[in-house]
Order: sequence, then structure tokens, then C-alpha cells
Amino acid sequence: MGETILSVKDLHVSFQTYNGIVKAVRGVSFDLKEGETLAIVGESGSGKSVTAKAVMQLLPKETTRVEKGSILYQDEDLLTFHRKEMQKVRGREISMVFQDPMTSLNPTMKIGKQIMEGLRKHHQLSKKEAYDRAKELLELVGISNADARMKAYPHQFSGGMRQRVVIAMALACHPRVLIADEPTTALDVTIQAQILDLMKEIQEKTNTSIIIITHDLGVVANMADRVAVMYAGEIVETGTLEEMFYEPRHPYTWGLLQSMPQLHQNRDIPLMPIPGSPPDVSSLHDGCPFAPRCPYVMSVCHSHLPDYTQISETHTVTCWLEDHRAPEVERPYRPDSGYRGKSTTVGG
Amino acid sequence: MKRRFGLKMVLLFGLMLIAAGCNFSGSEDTGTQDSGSDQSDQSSSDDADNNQNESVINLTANADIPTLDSALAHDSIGFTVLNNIMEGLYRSDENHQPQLALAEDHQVSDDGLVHTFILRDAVWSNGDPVTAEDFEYAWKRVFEKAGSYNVMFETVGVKNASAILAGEKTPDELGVESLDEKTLQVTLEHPSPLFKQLLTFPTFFPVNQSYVEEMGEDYALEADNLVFNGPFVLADWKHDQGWTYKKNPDYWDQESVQMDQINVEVVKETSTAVNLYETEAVDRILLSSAYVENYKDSEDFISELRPGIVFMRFSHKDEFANPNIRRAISLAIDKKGLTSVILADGSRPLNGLVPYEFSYSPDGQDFRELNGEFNVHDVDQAQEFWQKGLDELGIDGFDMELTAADNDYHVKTAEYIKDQLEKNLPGIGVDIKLVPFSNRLELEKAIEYDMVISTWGPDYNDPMTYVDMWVTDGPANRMEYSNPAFDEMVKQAYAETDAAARYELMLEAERVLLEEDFAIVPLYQNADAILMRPHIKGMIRHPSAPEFDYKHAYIE
Amino acid sequence: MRHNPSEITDDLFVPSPMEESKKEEITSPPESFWKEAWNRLLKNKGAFFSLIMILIITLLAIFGPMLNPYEYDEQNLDRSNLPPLIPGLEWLGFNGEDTNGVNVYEQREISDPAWFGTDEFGRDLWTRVWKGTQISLFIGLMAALLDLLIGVIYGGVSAYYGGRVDDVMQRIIEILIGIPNLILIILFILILEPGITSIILAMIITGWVNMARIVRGQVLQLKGQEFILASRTLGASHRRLIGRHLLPNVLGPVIVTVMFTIPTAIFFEAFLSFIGLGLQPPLASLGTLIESGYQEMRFFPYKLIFPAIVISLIMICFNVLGDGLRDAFDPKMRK
Amino acid sequence: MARYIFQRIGYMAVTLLIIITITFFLMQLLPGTPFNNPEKLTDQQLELLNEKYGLDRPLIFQYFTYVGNLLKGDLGTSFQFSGRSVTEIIFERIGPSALIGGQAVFFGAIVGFFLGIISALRHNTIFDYGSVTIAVLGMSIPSFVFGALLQYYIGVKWGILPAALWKSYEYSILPSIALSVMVIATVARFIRSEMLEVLGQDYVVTARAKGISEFVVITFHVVRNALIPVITVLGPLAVSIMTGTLVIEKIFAVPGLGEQFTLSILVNDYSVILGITLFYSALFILIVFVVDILYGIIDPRISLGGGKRDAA
Repeated sequence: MGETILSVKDLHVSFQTYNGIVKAVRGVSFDLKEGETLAIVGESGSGKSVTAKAVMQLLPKETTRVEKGSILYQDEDLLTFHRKEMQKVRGREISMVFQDPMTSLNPTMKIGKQIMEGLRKHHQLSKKEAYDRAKELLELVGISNADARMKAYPHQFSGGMRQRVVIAMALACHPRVLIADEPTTALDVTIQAQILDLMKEIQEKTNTSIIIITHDLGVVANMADRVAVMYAGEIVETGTLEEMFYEPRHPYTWGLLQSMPQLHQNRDIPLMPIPGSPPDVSSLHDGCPFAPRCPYVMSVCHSHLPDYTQISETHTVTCWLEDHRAPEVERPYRPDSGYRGKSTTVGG
Repeated sequence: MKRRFGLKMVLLFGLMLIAAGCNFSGSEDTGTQDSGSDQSDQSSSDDADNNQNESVINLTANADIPTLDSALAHDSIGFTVLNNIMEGLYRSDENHQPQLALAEDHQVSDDGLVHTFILRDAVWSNGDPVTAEDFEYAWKRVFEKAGSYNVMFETVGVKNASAILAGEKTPDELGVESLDEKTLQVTLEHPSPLFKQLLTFPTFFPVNQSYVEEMGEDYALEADNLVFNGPFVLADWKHDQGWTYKKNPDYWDQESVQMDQINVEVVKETSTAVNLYETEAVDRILLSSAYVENYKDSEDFISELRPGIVFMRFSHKDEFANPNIRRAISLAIDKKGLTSVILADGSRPLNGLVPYEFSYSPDGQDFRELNGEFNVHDVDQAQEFWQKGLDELGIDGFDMELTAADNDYHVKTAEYIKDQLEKNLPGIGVDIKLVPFSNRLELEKAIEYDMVISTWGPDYNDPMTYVDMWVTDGPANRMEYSNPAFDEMVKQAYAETDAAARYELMLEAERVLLEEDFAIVPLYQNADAILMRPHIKGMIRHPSAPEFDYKHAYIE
Repeated sequence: MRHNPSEITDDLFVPSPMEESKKEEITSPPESFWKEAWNRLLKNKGAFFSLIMILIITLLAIFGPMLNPYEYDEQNLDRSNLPPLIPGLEWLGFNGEDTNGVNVYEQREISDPAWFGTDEFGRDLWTRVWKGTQISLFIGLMAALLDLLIGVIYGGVSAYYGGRVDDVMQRIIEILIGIPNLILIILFILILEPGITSIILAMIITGWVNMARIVRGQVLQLKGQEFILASRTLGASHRRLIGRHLLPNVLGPVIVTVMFTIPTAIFFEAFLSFIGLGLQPPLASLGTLIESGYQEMRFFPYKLIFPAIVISLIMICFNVLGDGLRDAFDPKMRK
Repeated sequence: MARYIFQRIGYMAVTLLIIITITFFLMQLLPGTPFNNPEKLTDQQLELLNEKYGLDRPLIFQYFTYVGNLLKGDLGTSFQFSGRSVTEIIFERIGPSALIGGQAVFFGAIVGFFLGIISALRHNTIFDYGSVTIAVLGMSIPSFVFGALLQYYIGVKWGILPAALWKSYEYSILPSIALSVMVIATVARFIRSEMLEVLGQDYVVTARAKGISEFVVITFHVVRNALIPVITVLGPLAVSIMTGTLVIEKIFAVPGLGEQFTLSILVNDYSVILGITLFYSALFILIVFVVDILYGIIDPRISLGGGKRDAA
């Protein structure tokens, strides 16, 4: 792993809605190193996508405000960039793959043109050059018969094929960072694996850093070097893949892991879903946002936010259980629990 | 992708071109006229003097000309145009008296039945001479074409006209004959005091036989399908936009004609006409009452009393068979409020059948002044007769329907009458029933109404045009009204050759109709509120059709 | 540091699970679809204002004619063509002066002011305008309601039974939609005796088609959804299904359509009046008032202005409210 | 595609036949006679006229005669204008209507387009409220009131353009503007809501994420996609233009088709009413048809013959 290429520090994002101001992201910080894959995990509404879009500055300006924080890309704060400067970063330095391939392609524009658009803008290629490059890209993402496909419209493609196109588009200008926002959620399981393999393969070839946003721990296990767990707009725990799977420290992480079915798990052990549902970020009050759902909740959790606790150089958690005054609880995950993170294969 | 977008743009512009093309091709047909009228239009607004030198007047009409075939013409606009582009044996002068026109001489046999006309040397605008055959052909053609005004021949008693109308004889047998190219002989069934008067009516005009036969069905459909023998030619006729008269250089009396050109624009909305008058695009318009208040002090403003009358028919059925009820209703309406406040256009309250300033007795007195006013508004009397009528019927009151055509004036009149009757006659309930004009006529003819607001305009310049409406089963009666005494008087008047005695009979008939029978309720006599440039003079307007004569018009 | 460490006392570190009820309170508060929509509507300033305006106009239409002693059809030629005069509001133009600046009230020695002026019959225009509004609103509302009734039944049946029934019913609609409704309306008005009933009837002859299509579309969309299947497997009757499940879900778009139908109907009535196919006098609607005001707008502008303002306000308010409701009901706006 | 078009043409024919039938028989119910000057017509003359126009024959016979003539392209002759054929009248009158209608659509679409775009791009700002206000006012103020105001101020008071009549091109400007208000309003509202819809689409975010300029995003991704459904507005627009011409032509004394239609209604000119009704209906049906075909051509997602998007 190389240099830190992207560093998000204490990011706060809020939305203006009919129901008042919603603080969607509240003090998120993380680093991304060259060639590394960071997975951001959490339930829907936890602020993962908002964080990603904030990095790209793709949040709707009228209703969103980045209230605080900085996003350093190669030591330059993207938040201070003007529109034109930001346009140069998008697609060329940092690019993004979206969740739903069915809606993320312009339905009335031919595939070829959609790929060429970014190329021509960033590399000032001639039409011919851009066309050839786009074709190459289609082949790279495993689309055969690229010549004919260039002239096709998105609705003529299946979901998996579309996601390949989206990835081709994202990779067109050799970006240094690729943000993939739940790239496989909308796809069939078999296709999921193909897409993930494709991303890994491309990463190996190009040494791109990837931020993968997902709620699927299988994907995490498959792809990530490091993991950040988000809950209600905050990162509650972050660490390397091994740390997260073998020594998770936050009750929410435990919950996530427990609710994931294991292939070679004893069928007698029931799945343990996390009770309740994610909080409405518009009506948060003091205290730990996970408190209402936490089986280990204490009085302090209702009134005060916990601090960051550094477990190891790479492992951080925010939970009152880390406080020395907290009672000892029985942790479902221990290093000896027999869990083997990276060996798990998802979906066969 | 680009190509597709381009395709859309091409389509869009294509559509525009098609739309625009319609206009361009339209203006090509009449391109020269377009620019011509445009110039005169500008000159009229830029430079009034210039306009005067060119001798151009811009008039308005509220509808297009329905037809210019004199056999079929039936409306005042068509008659006016025909009167200015054609000429018959007689033409009315400024006092509305018939004067010899195309006929140089008119001889009458002693029994008043055989009339011989000698034609002057006149030509059609295509160079053909106007001949007696043209008259004979034209008159017979009126019957062949079942023209709307073929009854006029019956009115004046042209031989066999009635029989032809009844289908007993053929049009060929009409009592008109060309003795030679310049001599026309007309035979009547009875002497007619109206004959000369009616010869000014366009139905009696000649047509150029060879030209009409050549044109066939297309005759008179366009300005180009017509030949003229009148003071003006129709230089241009754009359907529903307007038409242009130009001085006819071949007219026999062309020295008397002073106008070079008269443009007529079709404008249907009064507000539009007012706007056009103010921008000097037109020189004469008809105002509606809403505008009178503000123009009545202008020097351009003229109020012309017209002979058209507005009155109410009773069905003479059910409650309305009772003369006291009819009398009460006749007395209950304050006509002055209606004319001075509601209509406010110069209309005059009418308490008689024959209008003011229409007909004069042989010793020069106005028919109306002679016979005085009947059933003048009097609420007390009205209520008295109302009560009497109700008692006779044995009821406390009743509801009735007041039928009216849905034009603005009649609607207002109906609203006013409803209010007056309900206010002044306790126990009456009035429902207004508005129907389209032609539907009103159907209801009238079928006598499917209680009371109906009707109108009548003169067909010719004589009180008889009003009086003989009311004979039993007459086509204009349209009520269950029948008075043998009245019928007898009309019959006598038809045959009476002594003018004074005939006039007496008509005066008496009117009195019987209104003062004894209360057969109808006269309401008011129409007036036109007009804005006209004061420098326009000599525009003759007759009380009956043909209405306008521009022959002597000039600009001061 | 997120807090002052001194606040964190030892006694806070005891397990304290939340009660179930309290949990519910903190997690997303469950609001009904209607309440949520209503709240969103209230937050939309334009729509809320429009709603208030419509209420005010409706109230004035009902009670306005009672606020002065005149009847809408009461003629009084002494009061003919009076300009508007409201004591205290002279500065707003309600000064009793005609277009030439003459105070007609002083000239004719009339003391009783006509708030919106009078027409040539001396009928009070305040009374007539609100009476006319009453009738116009009635026409709009009736047309919309009848459209709704026919449309919902037709569209609902068509979509619910599907198959051959739907096929035939859709063919009928396809043909009806090809007929330019304006022309059909005019023809029907000509044939029927002119009046309120005829106008309403003529307008619904083609008006319901749109509603039927919308209802059908909504029902079809909902028909396949799981909760319907669930009810069906539980053996719910057709009637119960339509009444309890489908209709409530269809109501949103239907209400929005009604909001747009009302002003359209009012506008159509005005249009018919303008080309001379309106109501029987002395009854007034906004359309007939505008028509007669238009004839005299140059010199009695007030005869046109007041009904024109009211009709424009009605149109604007219903349109804005309709837009607002559409936003409020739009599932995409729901989170 | 071909099969779809034939099927549609079949429907159009059926629809037209139904319209002909309905209108024909409705016309018989119209009160009054179509003859001019009925006030002075005697019963004998009426009989003659009825015979001349074939109105004395059984209705069903008249109907089949009419349909038969129609197939030969003959719409009959006018009662009002003796001897003039209805076809001729329609062709004479369609020019002015097409010109002001076309100009109104063109001008209105452009203005509406920009209003709508500004409104959507500056959503919830003063520009948005301004555009929305203009659009709503345009829909709310009856076009005859607006037309009358235009005529008075621009035509009479300021004398910039001719107040009325129909002589040269400049005479078409005021009526076109008066007519375009409705178009502006409709298009602006529609574009605005479509734009807002498209702006919220994922593919717009995708496009932005590519780093292409905002102008390109708006022009080629947002506006393009927002414009496609605007075609569906053409049908309703055609109707509002027709409605508009009925009154606008009257106010501005334009010799157009709408004016002729109102006139014919007032004088019971059966054959002209029937003819124009047919013409309008055919035009309307054709527009709807063309819109559907165009929609299929322009929007790659739609394959004609299969499911088509509901043209609301």
C-alpha cells in the first residue's frame, strides 16, 4: 500500500427537507491509500452514499450543505474547488459507479457516446480516437461484439451488462480513485460475482484505489482491504478487514456480522437480526444513535456520544463499552471464534 | 445522435414553413391588392389629405356577402353591394323616391296594367350592351332559382307570378317581355302603387344573359365571375375579409360618381370596429350602446333612426286569448327606460305599429304622428286591467315564457321586460327562453310560445309592409290572431287606387290592431349609433333595402 | 473531545434498555400517508395560500350576495352604470369615478355605494359577481364530480376485470379520445336547452375519459402489487378489494385530476359564454359577466375587471393547489 | 411497425366514421333551419329549398348520400354562401388559422421552453416563481381578455401593430401572440416538471460524475430527455389552439377557420359545421397519430406496436 491519496476529515453534511434540516453525515473521517480498497458498510440511510457523493460534490446544491470538514485529494481540499476545477477532477481523477445500472445510464443516448463523452472532455481525443478507446474499454469490461454495442441504447442491455458499461465509463480516463456505490446490489448473485471480479481485475491492472459502498458483508469480505462501518451518519468502527471480522468492537458491527448467513454455519444457530430499524436522522437527539437498538445499552449512551477509541493503529471504534467504567459484556466475536474472513466466498 | 436532433429541427421548421406557406400562397393570389390596400391603409392613417385626394372611403360590414346573384340575394349586405355595382330600371334618390335609371322612358297603359320601358344606351363592364332580354331573362331566372324574394313579383302583381309560385305555371309564362333590344314590356294583374318603388329592388335588376350562361354554377361566386352595369365595379372580394368597389368608367352616368374607391372590411366585433376607427383604418362604423355614452358628444357621432321595429307577439292562446291580459301587459312596460338607459343608442319608444319617419301621407304627414300613440305606459291602468283579466280567468296569476333570440339586444330587452312585468303585474312569473334566431322563427311559425320578442323591417317604402302582416293566416302573422274586420280593411287597401283613401284604411287598420285587439306590444324603433368621419358626405341610406347608395358619395 | 469528561459519572455505566414504546417514539415516527401528504401540503406556501384563497372565494360566493341588500336580478334604472365605490377605499380606485374622472355618484346624487359598481340595468355587480362565482364553482364542481364518478367506475372496472372487458372498454376510450371535445360540447349545447344542466352535461360527455384513464392506470399499477395478492389469497371479495385496497391508493392522482378539472370546467363555461352559448339571463356566471363586461371594457372597465380577477384567481389557485397536491401525493417525495 | 401503423390507421378511420355519424345526426337535432332569411321565407319557398338541398328525403338516405359524397372528397355546399363548396371554404379559411396557430406554437414553444428550463434549473428561486407565475397566469387569464387588452394597448393606444383585420404579415402578429399565451403556459409548465423529474434521475448524476461540463449535462442529458415527452403535449396543445382560434379570430377580425365555425354555428349552416367538425377531428386524430409515431422514433425506449407510454 502506498501514499494516502484521499483523506476525508470531519465531514458534516446536512439536507434541507420539508421536515426541516437533516444532518445526514456527522463528522465522518477516513483515509484512502493508493491501490487500496476501502469498504464503507452500513444499513440504508446511514449516510454512505451521501459521503461518497460529497467527495464527488454531486449533492444537489439547492438542498444540501457541507457544513464542516475537508476532503483532501492529493493534499488539495476539493471543497474549495470551483465548479470548473471540480469538473476536471470528476471522471479523470475520481470517478464513480452507481447503485442501479438500470437508471444510471441516459436512456436516450447510445452507449458509445456516453462512454466517449468523458474521454473527449478529459483527454481532448478526436472522435475517432475516442471511439476506438471506448471500444477497447467495452472489451476490457468483457462486452463482446463491442462495435455493434457502441450503437446500442441502454434498454437493449441486461442489468449486468449495463453495470459493465457504467464501470467502463468510470474507468475511461484512468481515474486514481473509483467510488463504487453499491455496484452489485441491483444485480443477480451470479452477475454480482462477475462484476466484483471485474473490479478486482481492473484494480490489479491499474492500481486504482477503490471505495466500495455496500451493506453486503459478503462483498466486503471479497473486496476490501479496510472497512468502515457507518451508522446514522457516523463511522462507528473502522479497521482492516481482519480486525473487523475477527475482532469487531462495536455492538452494531456485531449485529451486522450476526445477521449475515454463513455457508458452513451450524444451522441450529439462528440468525440474529438487529432489532428495530435505523433511526430517522432528522429526529436524532443527544447520545449514541445506536442506543435504542443496542442490547448493551447503558444510561450514558442515552445522554452522551462516545469518544473515538483507538484499538490499534488501524482500528478505531466509538462505543461506551470501551470505557474502563463499562461493565464487562459477553462479546459474540472473539479472535478464537473460528471465523475466517477472507476465506469466505460469497454466493458460491 | 446529432442527426436525430437535426431531424427534429428540420421537422419543426418544415411545419413552420407549411404554416407560413399557406399564407404566402394565399397572398400570391391577391398579392397586388394586398400591397395596394396596405398603402391606402397607411395613407389614411398618415395623411388624411392624401386620402381625400384619392377619394377613398373605408367602410365596415358585420358579415361577408352571402351571395351576389341578384336572383338569390336576400340580405341587406348583398342588396347594398348589388345596388352599387348594378342598376335596374329605377334607382331611389336621396328622398327615397324612385327615379328613372336604366330606363329612359316609362309608359303606362290607361288601365295601369301594361308598362313599357325604353332602355338607355348602357353597357356591361365586359362591353356587352344592356338589353331588354337581360331583364326578361333575369326576372324569369328569379323563379327558376327559387330566389328568396320572388314573392316581390307577386306583391306588385306581375302577371302569372302568383300562379308560378303556386306551381301552376312555369317561370317562362311570367308577364315580362322584351319587345326589342331596348324595349321591355311588363304586364300586371292589377294596378300597383308600389311598382316603381319596387323596381329599385335588386331582385328586379337585369343580368347579362350570355355571361351568366357562360359562367353557369360559378356565376357571382367571386368578383371575377361578375359583370357590372352600376356606378361601381367590384374590384376585389376576399371572402370574409372584405371587398373593394372601384368607379365604373363605363357607367352611363359616371360623371355623377365621385368616389374612386370604396373599401369594405368585414368586422364582426364592435370593440374591434371601434379600435379600427380609432386607428383610422376605417371611416364608418356601427356602435353598440356600450360605446354611445362616450362618443355621443363627438362630431363623428350620428344617430340614425331606422324603420326596423321591435315588438312582442302574443300567442293569443290560453291566458293570452284574454284581451284584458294583453292590454295590461301592453300598458305595463316602461319603454322609455329601455331605450334611454338600457339600449341608449337612439332607439325610440314605439307605441304604434308603423315606425316614425318612415311613411308620409299624400299631404305629407308622418303616419305615426297622424295615428298618434296607443297603449302608453300606465302602471295603474295596467294593474286594473290585469286584475280584470285575472278575474275573468278565475286565477291569481300565472307563469309564462318569454322567448327571444340570443342576440345581445334582444337578451337585454327580455331581461328588462321580465323585470318590468314582474314588478308591475302582481302574480306573473316570467321565464326567459333564449334561442338561436332561426329557432325563434320556427317557434313563432308553430306558435309554440307565450310571448316572443320579434322584429320586422320594411320590404318596401309603404306602411302596408307592416299592416298586412296581421291578416288571418298571413305568413308573418304567426299568432292565433284573426279579425275579419281587419282583414277586410287590408283587402280594401290593396285594391284602393285613391292614395288618400288607401292611407286612411291603413291608419284605421293599425288602430284596430292595437287599440281594440291589443294584438301585439310594440316596444321600440331601432336606431343606429354611428361613427363616421365628418368629411364624408352624400352617402344615401334608404329605409328599406337596398340600404346604401354610394353613387353620390363624396369627400368634402 | 465530544463532551466534557466531568459530566460522565460512573453511575451512568449501568445497563438501561429502553422500553418498547419509547423505542418506537425515537425511531422514525410512523405517519399515515394522508397526514404526511397534508403536512407536505402545508409546507408548500403557494399551495397553502391557494387553499386559503379558494376557501375565501367559496365563502364569498356563498355569503357575498347576502352582504348587501341587493338581489342579483334586481333592476333599478336610477342606479344604472354606477362605477365602483367603497367608502374608505377610494385610493384603491373604488372612488365612484367613471373613465372621464367624473364622480357619477355626486353627479346623480346617489348616496348608496355599489362596491363593484352596477351594470346598465342598475343591478349590483358585487352581488352578481359572487352569485356568478357561486354558479361557476357549482358548474366546475359538478362537472368534476360527475367526471369522477363515471371515470372511477369505468376505469376501475376496466382495469380490475382486465382481459376482454378491459379490451373493449379501452377501444371505446380510444375512439372517444379522438373526438375533439370542444366541438362535441358546442354541438351538445346547441341541441340541449341552454342552461346550467346542459353545460355540465356537455362537459362530462367527454370529460370523464381522462379520469377513467388515470384511474385505470393507477389500478393496473397497484393490481400486481403484493398486498393485493396477499388479500386475495386470504379470500377477500372483489368488492372489498376495490373498496379497501385499491381505491385509497388511487385517490391521490384522482384528487389531483379533480383539482385540474374544476378550473378547466369553469374556463370552458366562460368560453362558451363568450361565443354566445352561455346561461339563460338574468342568471349570471363568471363567464357571462366577463362576456358582457368585455363588450364594454373600454368605458366601463370595472364590469370586466372584477369577474376577470375572480376567474383568474380561481384558475390560479386550483392550478397551484393541484400542483401542490401532486407533489404532496407523489410517492417519490416520500422518504 | 408497419402493422402498428396500419392498425392505427384503421382505428382512425373508425373514429372518423363515428364522429361523422354522431355529428351528422346531432346536426338534425339542431333547432332552426339552415336557410337564410327565414323571416321572409314562405312555406312554399321552404319546401322548394328543402327539395333543392335534398333535405326532404329520409334521414338515413341523406346520411348515406353524405358519406358517399365524402368518400369522393365532396363535403357539400354551404347554405349560408349560396353555391360555395365547403371544401373551398375550408381551404380558403385554413391559411390564416394555420399561420397564427403555427406562429403561436412556434413562438409559444420557444418562450415556454426557456421559461420552463430557467424555472427548473433555478428551482425554488425567484426565477422559478416568476416563470411559474407567468405560466399560471397564462393558463388562467381567458385568452379573449388578453387578446382584447393586446389589441387596445398595442394596436390602438401605442399604435405599434395593426389592431385588427388581415392584410399583410404584420396583421398576424398580435393574434399570434394572444394565442401563444396558452402555449407558453402549457409548454413552460410541462418542461419544468419534466426537467425536475429528469434532474433527479441517476443518469444525470452519472453524467456529472464523468466530469463533463454542466452545460453539456444540461443540454444533452437533461433537456434532451425532458423534451421527448413534450411531444405528447402537442395533442392537447392542438386542441387549445383550436379553442383559441375560435375567439381570437373573432376579436382580431381574422378570416380563419375558427371564426367561420362560430359563424356557421350561429346561422345553422349544417354543411359547413359538419365539414369543419370533420376537418378538426381529422386534424386532431392525425396529430395524435403523428405524435405517437414521432414519439416512437425519437424515444429509443419505445418500440411501436408493443407497449407505449401513456400520452397523458
